[in-house]
Amino acid sequence: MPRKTMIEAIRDAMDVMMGRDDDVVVFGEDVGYFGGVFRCTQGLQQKYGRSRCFDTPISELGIVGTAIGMAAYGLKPCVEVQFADYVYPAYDQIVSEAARLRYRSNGQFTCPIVIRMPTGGGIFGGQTHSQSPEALFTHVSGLKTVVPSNPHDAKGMLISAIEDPDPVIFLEPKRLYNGPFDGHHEQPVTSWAKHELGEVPDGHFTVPLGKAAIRRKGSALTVLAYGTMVHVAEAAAAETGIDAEIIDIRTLLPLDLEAIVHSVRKTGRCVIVHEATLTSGFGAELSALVQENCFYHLEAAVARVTGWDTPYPHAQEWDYFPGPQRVGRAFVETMAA
Amino acid sequence: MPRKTMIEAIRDAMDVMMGRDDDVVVFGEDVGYFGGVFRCTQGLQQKYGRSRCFDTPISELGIVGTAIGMAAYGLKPCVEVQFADYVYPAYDQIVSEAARLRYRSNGQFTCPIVIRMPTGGGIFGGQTHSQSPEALFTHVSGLKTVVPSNPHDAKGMLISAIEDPDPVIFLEPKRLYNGPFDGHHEQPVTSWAKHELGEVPDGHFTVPLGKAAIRRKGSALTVLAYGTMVHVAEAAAAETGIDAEIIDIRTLLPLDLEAIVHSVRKTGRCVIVHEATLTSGFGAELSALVQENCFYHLEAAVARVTGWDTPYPHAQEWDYFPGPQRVGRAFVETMAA
Amino acid sequence: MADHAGLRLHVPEPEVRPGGTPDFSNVVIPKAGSVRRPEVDAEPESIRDLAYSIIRVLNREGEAVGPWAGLLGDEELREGLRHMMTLRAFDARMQMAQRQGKTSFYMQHMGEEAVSSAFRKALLPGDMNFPTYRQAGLLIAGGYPLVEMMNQIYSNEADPLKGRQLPIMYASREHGFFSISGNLATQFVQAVGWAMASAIKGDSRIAAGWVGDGSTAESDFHAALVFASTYRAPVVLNIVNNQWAISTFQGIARGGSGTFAARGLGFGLPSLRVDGNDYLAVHAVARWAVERARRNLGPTLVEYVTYRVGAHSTSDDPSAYRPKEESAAWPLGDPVIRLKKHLIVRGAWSEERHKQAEAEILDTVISAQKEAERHGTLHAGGKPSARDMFEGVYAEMPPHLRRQRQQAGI
Amino acid sequence: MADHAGLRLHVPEPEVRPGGTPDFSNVVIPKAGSVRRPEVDAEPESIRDLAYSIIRVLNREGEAVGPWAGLLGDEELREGLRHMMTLRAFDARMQMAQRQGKTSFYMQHMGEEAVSSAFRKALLPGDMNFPTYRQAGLLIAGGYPLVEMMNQIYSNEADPLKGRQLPIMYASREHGFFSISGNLATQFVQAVGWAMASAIKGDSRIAAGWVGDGSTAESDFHAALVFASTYRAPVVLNIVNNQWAISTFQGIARGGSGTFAARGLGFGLPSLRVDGNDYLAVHAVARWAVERARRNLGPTLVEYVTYRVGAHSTSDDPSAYRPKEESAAWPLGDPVIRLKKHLIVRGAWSEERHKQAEAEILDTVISAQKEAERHGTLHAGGKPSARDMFEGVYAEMPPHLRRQRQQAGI
Ligand SMILES: Cc1ncc(C[n+]2csc(CCOP(=O)(O)OP(=O)(O)O)c2C)c(N)n1
Ligand SMILES: Cc1ncc(C[n+]2csc(CCOP(=O)(O)OP(=O)(O)O)c2C)c(N)n1
Ligand SMILES: [Mg+2]
Ligand SMILES: [Mg+2]
Repeated sequence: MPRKTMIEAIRDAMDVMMGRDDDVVVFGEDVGYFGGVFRCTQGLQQKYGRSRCFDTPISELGIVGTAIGMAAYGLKPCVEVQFADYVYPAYDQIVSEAARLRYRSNGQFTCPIVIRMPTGGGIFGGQTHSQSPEALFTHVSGLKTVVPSNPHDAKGMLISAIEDPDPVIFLEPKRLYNGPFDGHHEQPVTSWAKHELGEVPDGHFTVPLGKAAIRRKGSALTVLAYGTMVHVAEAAAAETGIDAEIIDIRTLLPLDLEAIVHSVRKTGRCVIVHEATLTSGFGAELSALVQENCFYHLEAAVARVTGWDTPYPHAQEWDYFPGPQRVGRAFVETMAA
Repeated sequence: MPRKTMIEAIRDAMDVMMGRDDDVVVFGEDVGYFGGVFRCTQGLQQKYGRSRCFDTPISELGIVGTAIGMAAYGLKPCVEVQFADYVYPAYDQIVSEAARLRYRSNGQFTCPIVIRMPTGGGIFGGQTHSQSPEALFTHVSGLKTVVPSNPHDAKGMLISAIEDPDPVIFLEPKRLYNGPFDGHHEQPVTSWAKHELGEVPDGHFTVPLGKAAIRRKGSALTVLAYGTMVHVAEAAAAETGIDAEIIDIRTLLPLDLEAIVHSVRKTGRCVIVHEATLTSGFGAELSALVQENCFYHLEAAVARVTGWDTPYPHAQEWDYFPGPQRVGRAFVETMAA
Repeated sequence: MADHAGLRLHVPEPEVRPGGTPDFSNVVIPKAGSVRRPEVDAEPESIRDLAYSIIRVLNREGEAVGPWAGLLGDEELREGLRHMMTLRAFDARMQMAQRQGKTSFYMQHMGEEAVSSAFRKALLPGDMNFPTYRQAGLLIAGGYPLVEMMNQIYSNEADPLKGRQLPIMYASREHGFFSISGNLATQFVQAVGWAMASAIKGDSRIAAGWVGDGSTAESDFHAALVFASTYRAPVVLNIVNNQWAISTFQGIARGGSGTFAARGLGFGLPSLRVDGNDYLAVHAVARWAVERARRNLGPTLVEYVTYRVGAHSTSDDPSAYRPKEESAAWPLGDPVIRLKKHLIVRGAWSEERHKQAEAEILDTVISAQKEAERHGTLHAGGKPSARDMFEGVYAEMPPHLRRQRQQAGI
Repeated sequence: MADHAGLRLHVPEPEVRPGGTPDFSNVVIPKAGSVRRPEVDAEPESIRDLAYSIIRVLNREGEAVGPWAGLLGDEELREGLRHMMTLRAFDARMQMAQRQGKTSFYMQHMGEEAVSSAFRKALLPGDMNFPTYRQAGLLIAGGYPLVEMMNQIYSNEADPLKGRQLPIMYASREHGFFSISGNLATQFVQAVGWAMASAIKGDSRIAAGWVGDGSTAESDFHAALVFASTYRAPVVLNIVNNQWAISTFQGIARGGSGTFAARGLGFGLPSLRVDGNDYLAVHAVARWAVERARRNLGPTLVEYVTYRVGAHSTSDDPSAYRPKEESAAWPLGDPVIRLKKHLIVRGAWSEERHKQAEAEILDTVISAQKEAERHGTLHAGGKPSARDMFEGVYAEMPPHLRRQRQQAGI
């Protein structure tokens, strides 16, 4: 199977869907002629024409607001927000409108839109090119929230998201765009060409929403992670030698609780890792669910390793980023408890 | 001491602060001449003039955005968002700007603003007059988030909030405006005049941010609640006869973790109650913190009783609202576990 | 700086407040028939003046005059009158029902009936409105059954929206009526998106967005104008200027621009102002704008100058912020009375027929109400189930909602 | 509907793309000196035309002509030239430093130096700018030390912002330079708020907001205009139209309005367009607008017509979306060359003095750079501490951050 970067996989997903379904349209800032600042939509305007892939004014509100209107009409817009840090101007349209349209109209109007956006740090992007706002979406009923960790899933889940009848927030860890990143920023960059999950089937294929994946089988403790942190957790397991079972959550909502509970009941220990700030991060929900569902199986407190509760700093990027050392320490502590 | 409704207490807090400090200004939709749709600012324009209390265009973004600019100048704006459900258009200004201004300018510019807004349901307000979005603020570093449950605290904490050097989100449970509401909607409305926390000191006084209050001492289990749910929990304790220790969180961020941990270590059991949707609600953070800090003291899983993960419905209001029965059931189950 | 007096904040205030005498002498009202009717493909810049005037058809004598007159025949006008009278009767009954505790909330249209009723008749089947809460005339003139509206208002067992929405937050795809949002202005930009979709598909259907004077201050208004202007979306963007936004007079949202229609000029949009209490004028301008959209000439901004005679909603009491007599002093009159007079002047109507129609309409509304009430009212009789609360959040109920429904014991 | 052709989506495109020949023949450029200079208290409606023209002072011969000329003397003009040259030299060095890995990111001003440099000189101490990332001329012309700018860019141990901010996101209260936000346009409405505060306090200080052509589409732009218009805030609202927003040409944000200045007309704001590459014109218009604000006459909207000669940022390569030769074809020329020529024509400058100044400026910049680098660069030498990451989130560190800092072992 061909190996692709995450960017290529994402572009391929849109290409496949635009080819299959005339109702799929793609737009956003710099998305048309230029193909997006991360080049995820490169070539799509040329291939499908300017009325199916186009540049927009710099208004995230307008991008999402018009997408909702188009979805109500019957199209399936897949739009890009240039960085997740810039989604807030569209937050009202997402929360008050996209998320509730089906419900409040009793299904007369629906909102099958996908809102793609690059998330996470590790690229010296400072406060406004590094955020991971997933918890701001998982709190909103009516939305689905997805975070792929590799090219294979990125393509398969983006196709699922475009085909989904409801609004999907599709978060792309930008630090993974060109290669799997395990947090060892001091080491040379690796490429997806060498990673088995860089293998991406051609044409139409899906990875279902709502299903987690076990990235590493293990018996000592369960790690719940998504996006970049899946790779960091793998590094931490390798480096500590702790036999961690690493679950790649993939879809945050709806969550694959079964897979999580099954693993934690087996291992009795759980470490949750994400890059977003700690307080009210999605890790809090995971922690609450784990202890609600596995209380009598837990041998240690569920631990969280996350970004600190500060804005994402520029110079102190690697102090902020939950790297393999910090994650590994949590493994050790959780095993010792 | 005089008894006041929560509305009167809130108005009094602004009145006191406008009287003491020329830099305090109050504005928002319908806030000026009319005195606000809930009448919280009634009389302030007349007393302090149109340039210190005024009506604004219907733009929550504009209200918060101009308040930030005023705060950078040196004023202390205390603004109203008519319903918490309408705060989203201002979300970007709150998250990206107010919350980070001190940090990113290294203290050269600061943002001492208070954003007041009515929250919660129980008034047949449907999806857009009932929401409790506190968790969307507690995830954002740089903000403080406050939810008073009675007139006394409302005044004391609003004064603290106005005096605070950083942005404070001040959430007012509208179902408590005129009286303590314990969820028994079938019973006659009670008034603050009969409640001891309706007693509000005259003039300047503060209730500090960051300190919880124990509303009911007890030994069987710890209840963590805020706003309307404090009263619901009190009813549930009375009705189940379970000797619950009820902690009124009051300030969600910064949280009084010490008070919580102290109580849960004593009781060994914990029920968290809020009106917001379950997933990624503030209850998740509380649950995670409790088990992280009290793991070896817990005799039962930490339970959450919350609004369901649906938009707030109109007709099914009392099916949605976490009333004393639902809360009581959680008490019983937690005791049985 | 010593040579400058200190700065001062300017805070606009209405001419009068309770206790004062209503005064609309500052509202410049051109004579009926005096404003020209440009071709629909006129250059926006060449018709700038229309954003600062008021297009009017019915004069004081009840005659239809000028270049915007002549589009509607007797039958259409009688139908229009009936729609407005129905809306008014409907409002009166539902206001009362709310006071009787049969529902939680209501919002009436008193004084603004012409705007939505006449606009609706300029549309074709398949066109889509993105309304606010004050355009129920779109439904009534569009043939949506009164009883369905009432079922929604009562949140009863037959409520097409299953009790989920606040009263009057209707939705009917079939009748070209998008789901009303409680959040102001959000739907304005969605209308532009819908219209863009129609253009993307090479369709012929157009969209209409609706917003109140106060709500033009919201961000969505700007996004709508930006996107409509850039992509020349086939959409009519309607601003209903009823002078008030709850307690806030229109000067707070309008600022120094003179009119709301003027907002469109900065986007190169043809921007028209029309007498919103003149059924014929509203209809004529709507036809003009709809034709522009349909002919792919792009968006139009229309400001309807009207007056909110009633309270903002059943939660509001306007006597706290404006003189009680202000509505009576409003110089553009009452839309029902004006159309009635015109029909009489035309010889197509009479006082008697009017009384009779009034009685018939009341009957129709009352019998619809009776039927609706057989299905229950908010606190009595049939109601949507608690199960309905869990349905429809997603197309398929995800596991966590299934668990919650189970926990709720339903 | 059969009589109408199907609708089509209109998607604006620039005249040329890579491979094509740059063509600015559609850009109408009035002769220098030809646009009138109204009184500062002119009625906005009476100067509508200024939103569709371009105010210019320097003609092709390098002479200052017309009613906007004559404000600046030789010394001031030489100082202006020095500021622009300093900014250009600074940009060149910092671009190179970024390529050398000394910092992560940089954004240059090439072609736009006049806008911020000349504007700054129209302000008084205490006035406050709310800038975007492309107005470092405000700092340089305002006397902020180059070495402080570089310390910020390097995120080194002397960085006044403690390494927290992306390079070039400066802040200096003392120099009337508000903290730059990475989020576009957010600061535009904050400028209005700051100005309102000044008016509330009866102060005499005014504010200036800054936004790019592309960013005018954001919601904050609308809120700023609404609030400025309503409260007549003492603020100058500046739009820097450099023709591009990353890869997106200005037609996507502008739509059918002709100009960005036109946006202000719908709000009743005096709206002016000015040659952004003409130091004298920028300064003259800035003085006019600042005086309006200071005299409590309210806000002014100014569009600076210029061209972004360089890449959007060090992460961008414009050859992918516009002809390489386009910047050379830009008809308003280069601001440095134009002012230099004018000074020579005035007899206040010479080629030699220019060369000498260039060398001196380069020296100054290089020595500042050396000094800054002694404090470290992003990946080498002194750096802000990890402790700094935890400080300043709040005035006082709350318990949870203290716990986290402890956990981080710092
Ligand atoms: C985003 C948002 N902010 C505030 C409100 C509260 N609110 C409801 S109606 C209203 C006034 C609207 O006035 P206008 O747009 O003029 O419409 P009208 O009621 O006059 O028809 C306000 C402020 C809301 N519904 N949504
Ligand atoms: C809210 C937001 N959306 C998107 C971006 C990404 N972005 C950064 S600069 C830019 C283009 C801005 O263009 P313009 O306003 O014309 O300013 P210029 O760069 O030309 O000076 C974009 C889209 C952002 N920073 N903030
Ligand atoms: Mg109104
Ligand atoms: Mg630009």
